[in-house]
Amino acid sequence: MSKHLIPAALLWVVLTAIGEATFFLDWLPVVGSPEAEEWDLIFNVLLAMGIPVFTFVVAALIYAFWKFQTANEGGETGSPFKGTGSFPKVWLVITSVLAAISMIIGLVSLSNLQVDKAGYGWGEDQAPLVIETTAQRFSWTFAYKDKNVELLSAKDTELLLPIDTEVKFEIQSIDVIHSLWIPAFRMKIDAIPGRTTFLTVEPHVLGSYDTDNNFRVQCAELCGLNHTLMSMHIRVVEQAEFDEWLASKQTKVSR
Amino acid sequence: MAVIAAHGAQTHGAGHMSPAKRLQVNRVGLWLFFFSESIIFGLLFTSRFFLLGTHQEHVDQFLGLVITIVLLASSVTAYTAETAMEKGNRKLAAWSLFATILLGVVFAIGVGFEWSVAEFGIKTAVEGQDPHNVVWGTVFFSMTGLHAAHVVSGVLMLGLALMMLLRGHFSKDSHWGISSTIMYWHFVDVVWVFYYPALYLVAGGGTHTG
Amino acid sequence: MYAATTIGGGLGTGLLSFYLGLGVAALLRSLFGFDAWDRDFNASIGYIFGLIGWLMGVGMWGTWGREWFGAKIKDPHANSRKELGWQRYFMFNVDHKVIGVQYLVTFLVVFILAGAMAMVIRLELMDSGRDFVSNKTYNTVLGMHGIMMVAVAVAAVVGGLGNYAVPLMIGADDMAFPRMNALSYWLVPPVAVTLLLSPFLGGLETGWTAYPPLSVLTQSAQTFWNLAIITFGLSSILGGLNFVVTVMFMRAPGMTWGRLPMFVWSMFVTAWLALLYTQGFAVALIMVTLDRIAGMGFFDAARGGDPLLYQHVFWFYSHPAVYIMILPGFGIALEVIGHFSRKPLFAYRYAVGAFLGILGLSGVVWAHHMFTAGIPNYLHGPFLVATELISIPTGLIFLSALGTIWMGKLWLRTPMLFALAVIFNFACGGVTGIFLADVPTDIHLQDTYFVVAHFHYTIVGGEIFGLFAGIYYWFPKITGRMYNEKLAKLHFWWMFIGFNVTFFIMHWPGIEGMNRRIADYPQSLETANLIVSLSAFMLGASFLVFIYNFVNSWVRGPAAEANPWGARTLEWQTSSPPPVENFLQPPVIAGHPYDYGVPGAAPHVTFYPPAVGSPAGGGGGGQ
Amino acid sequence: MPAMGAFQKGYVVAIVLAVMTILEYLFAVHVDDLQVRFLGLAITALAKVYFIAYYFMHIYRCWREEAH
Repeated sequence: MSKHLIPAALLWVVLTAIGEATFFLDWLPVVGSPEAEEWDLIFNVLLAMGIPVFTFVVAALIYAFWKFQTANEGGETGSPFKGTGSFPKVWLVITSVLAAISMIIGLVSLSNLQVDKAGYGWGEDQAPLVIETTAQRFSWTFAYKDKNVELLSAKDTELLLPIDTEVKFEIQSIDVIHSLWIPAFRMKIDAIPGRTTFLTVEPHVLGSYDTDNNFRVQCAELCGLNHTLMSMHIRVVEQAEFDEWLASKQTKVSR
Repeated sequence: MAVIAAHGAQTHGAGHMSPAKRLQVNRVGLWLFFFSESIIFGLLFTSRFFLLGTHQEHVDQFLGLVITIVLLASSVTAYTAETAMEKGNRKLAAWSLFATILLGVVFAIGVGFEWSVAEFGIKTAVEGQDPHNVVWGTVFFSMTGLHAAHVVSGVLMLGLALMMLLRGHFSKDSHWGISSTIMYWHFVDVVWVFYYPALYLVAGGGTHTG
Repeated sequence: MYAATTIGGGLGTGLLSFYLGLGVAALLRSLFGFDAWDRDFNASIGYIFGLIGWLMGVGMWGTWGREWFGAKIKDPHANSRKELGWQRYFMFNVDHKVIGVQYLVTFLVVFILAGAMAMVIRLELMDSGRDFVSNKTYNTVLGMHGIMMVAVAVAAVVGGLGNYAVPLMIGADDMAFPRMNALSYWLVPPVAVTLLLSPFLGGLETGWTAYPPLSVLTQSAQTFWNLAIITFGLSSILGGLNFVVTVMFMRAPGMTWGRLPMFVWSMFVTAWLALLYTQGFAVALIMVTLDRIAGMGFFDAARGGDPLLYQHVFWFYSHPAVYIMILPGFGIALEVIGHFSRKPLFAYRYAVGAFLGILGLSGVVWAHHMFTAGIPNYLHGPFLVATELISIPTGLIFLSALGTIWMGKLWLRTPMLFALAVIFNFACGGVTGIFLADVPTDIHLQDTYFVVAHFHYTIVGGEIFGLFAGIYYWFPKITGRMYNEKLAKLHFWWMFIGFNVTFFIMHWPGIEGMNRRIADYPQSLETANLIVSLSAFMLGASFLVFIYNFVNSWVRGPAAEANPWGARTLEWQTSSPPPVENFLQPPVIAGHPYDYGVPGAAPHVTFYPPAVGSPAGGGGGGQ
Repeated sequence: MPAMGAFQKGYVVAIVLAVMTILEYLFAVHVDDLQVRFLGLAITALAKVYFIAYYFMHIYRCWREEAH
């Protein structure tokens, strides 16, 4: 048996090493907020756990494919063991432990997200900046609460957010189900008629759609004909620039 | 649908199966069909509580009780018909089937009357009433409607069974056609056992709670 | 000639009844004081009439309906006994082998059509800006690709290979309810026609999930689509019921539960899933239809309804549906791996337990499709846990497969290659599932191409590869001819590489911010999409090899032996193709189906009385 | 109820069901506590279903191979 086990195990180790080496590639999208950092962390942990599982199966398949194939058209028979011993029980324990670990990782991080829960969705009850978001086919309306500024995705080109400030989106829909997704912040929540959903993000790097395409609001739930076009660019700016921009918008509105 | 399961199969495989086994296979098939149907009814039933909790608009609870008793009475006549068939009493079976059909029709008319006097609509809320009005109407009409559709199809199937019986089909030892339609009829009654309290009684004496 | 009569009769009565239904609906509407014509309402009633007319026209009236009115029926087996050649596949026929072939070929055609639609989608997505098709066409193509592939995944293996192989493998002469079996097949053509007509009836706007309120508000062919899918659900439920009863009651003497072949086990569990959950889709679509044609308010938030109700009811079916799709794939993979490794199936009992465990868990995981849908916070945790639990029984399937090939004598014919590919692909699909089951990672990945890649890995990589394993495995049995091994291997490697390149790379745009169901995307994703598109075209082209091999081998392949694989299971112990009554002598089961090389193992099957000099057609008697 | 004839057995069950239905109605109309009412209705419904499934629909025959 060990004649086969050792080379197969070696194959597994090599494949795993190759798989885990992808962590040096830094291929995840731009990290725009602490929420995104958290996401990247969990994603990488789960990936680090998943790669050995995948390579285990692949190594066993490749090794068997390579060593156990026979040209004798089905005449020979293999070792007649049936797997009724303790091996399946060990396997059951190992897979249960792995499943439990991924559950715990998920639950811990989930509780981080939900610590300050506000009805549906995620985010703190109060945030310094609240944006009342209304979705409709096929545009977004963003109203800065108490600031008297309203942006329309059909008319305005960019949604400005101040850096290092918690921004809470209060999302409503007036016709069908949409979904507000900001890839740079790894956050998404559906907009459902008859409900208000929430999500809170805290941008912590400057950026805009021009520097990275992931700074955008995107509708992520099929909402009909022009679902594709239902997006808007985001620009994260310094607080001062944000205030200045807000003031200029306010004067325009009041005029 | 019960007709489909009811008549099952007479295959070249029938040669491999004793009539008793064939009957058992048919019966289990019919029960699985009921099982499958009860999930349709169950999902609507659950939707009613998902949307409204235990809220209930005003319905005529006494009328509900009356039609429930009518349906129960039809179950008794159906039971009589099957038992009579098992004892080989075709005449009693025919009369009982007839009574069952009659009571089924009365039940359907009762539901129709209930619909015509309902104090809620599905299009727009009635002026000055609870805003739950429309969704209550939706739930009430679809639940009773789905059930009534089963009652009507049951009546049609009982009618076919009665017609066949009068033409001299079925015997003491072979009357799966009648047994299966009557089982279907009882199943429709079972559904009503849940639907009646969910629609008429959950909120108590006609009060608006929830 | 016979075939033309059947199909023509069905179409004729179907169309007449359709128009009759339109008239009846118009009459009823004007009686109750509405406008006589409302497209969706009248067409719905017409559809129901037309469906019944079609069924009666193709032969249900003669072999079934007359019985309800006490008249003598035509012998439903008349068609199986006549020497009809290819025409018997176009006729009402209760023989499970004919129905299996009807299902298989129908859904292979649907598969090819839906695959062609995928090519249109990839053509549109090759370039970020340019429009190859309009947004309306794109959504229609997308929705049709989705629902047709779901139909293929639900019915091709269950209806096709399941119908063909299960009665043979348990030693039955047919399914428990042969006429109902034929009914569930003949419900399919109207569904296929209605789906294919939908671009001409206003297109599809909602994808295959049909979420309200969009599906209530849309002006597209939604009502027809709903009716078609409800019909398909009915077919699926009746099929499932039939399989459950067949496996419970039609097993040959000695075929205990512990001796059932893995494929039969998988079909049994799948049938339970279809029987238990398919109603969810039907109920959800009935609610949408009522909202559309009767103005009800299930999903209208302004009138007190709740759009999330739909998602709960819908996913109550549609999550178990993925197990309806994948379990037959596992079943075929384990079956083929068992026979082609030439050693006993490893941990048979654990694999059966895995199937049953998945059956048990499948009903409590649906809300993981709704993690970002604004469901109450307290639902996230339990559904996360339940979803992760599924990975434990799934792990046992891997245990069984890997344990079986270990130290075996692998005979690498095409079915075996496909079966091993199922294990490979599903390992990838399973690992990516972890990211979607954990709520925090799912928030970003939900509704992106990561999900698309994941479910193509599980369903195409798991089930469709399994389907092809099954097609090549049973091809000699079904057709009595051998396929061309070289072309089959070419098909395998071409499809395997094309598939893995396409969908492995597809994870990347998903993580990088490309969501599903869009026709255009930011420029930064162009490279990834170009690669995916090109390899998708390669994947699509591989099926041309398959079609050529399939058709050519069926028409003029070399005659196949009764048991070309030297397999122990029952279906190989009768001639290829089997006689109408399946076994000339009643089989008796004495041993385990996978006991290859086990010293002193009893043969799986013996025939009693011994197969000498018994007259043909002597299938009756016994038991 | 072994000593009883088949017809009588059915009628006794039917009377039990009728009494339960009327009691259920009176109970629901006169009990004010929602939880108690809900529980009572649920128990009655399950009991009624048991009676119908066992005595009227003969569910036990599923496990028997017999001709009626």
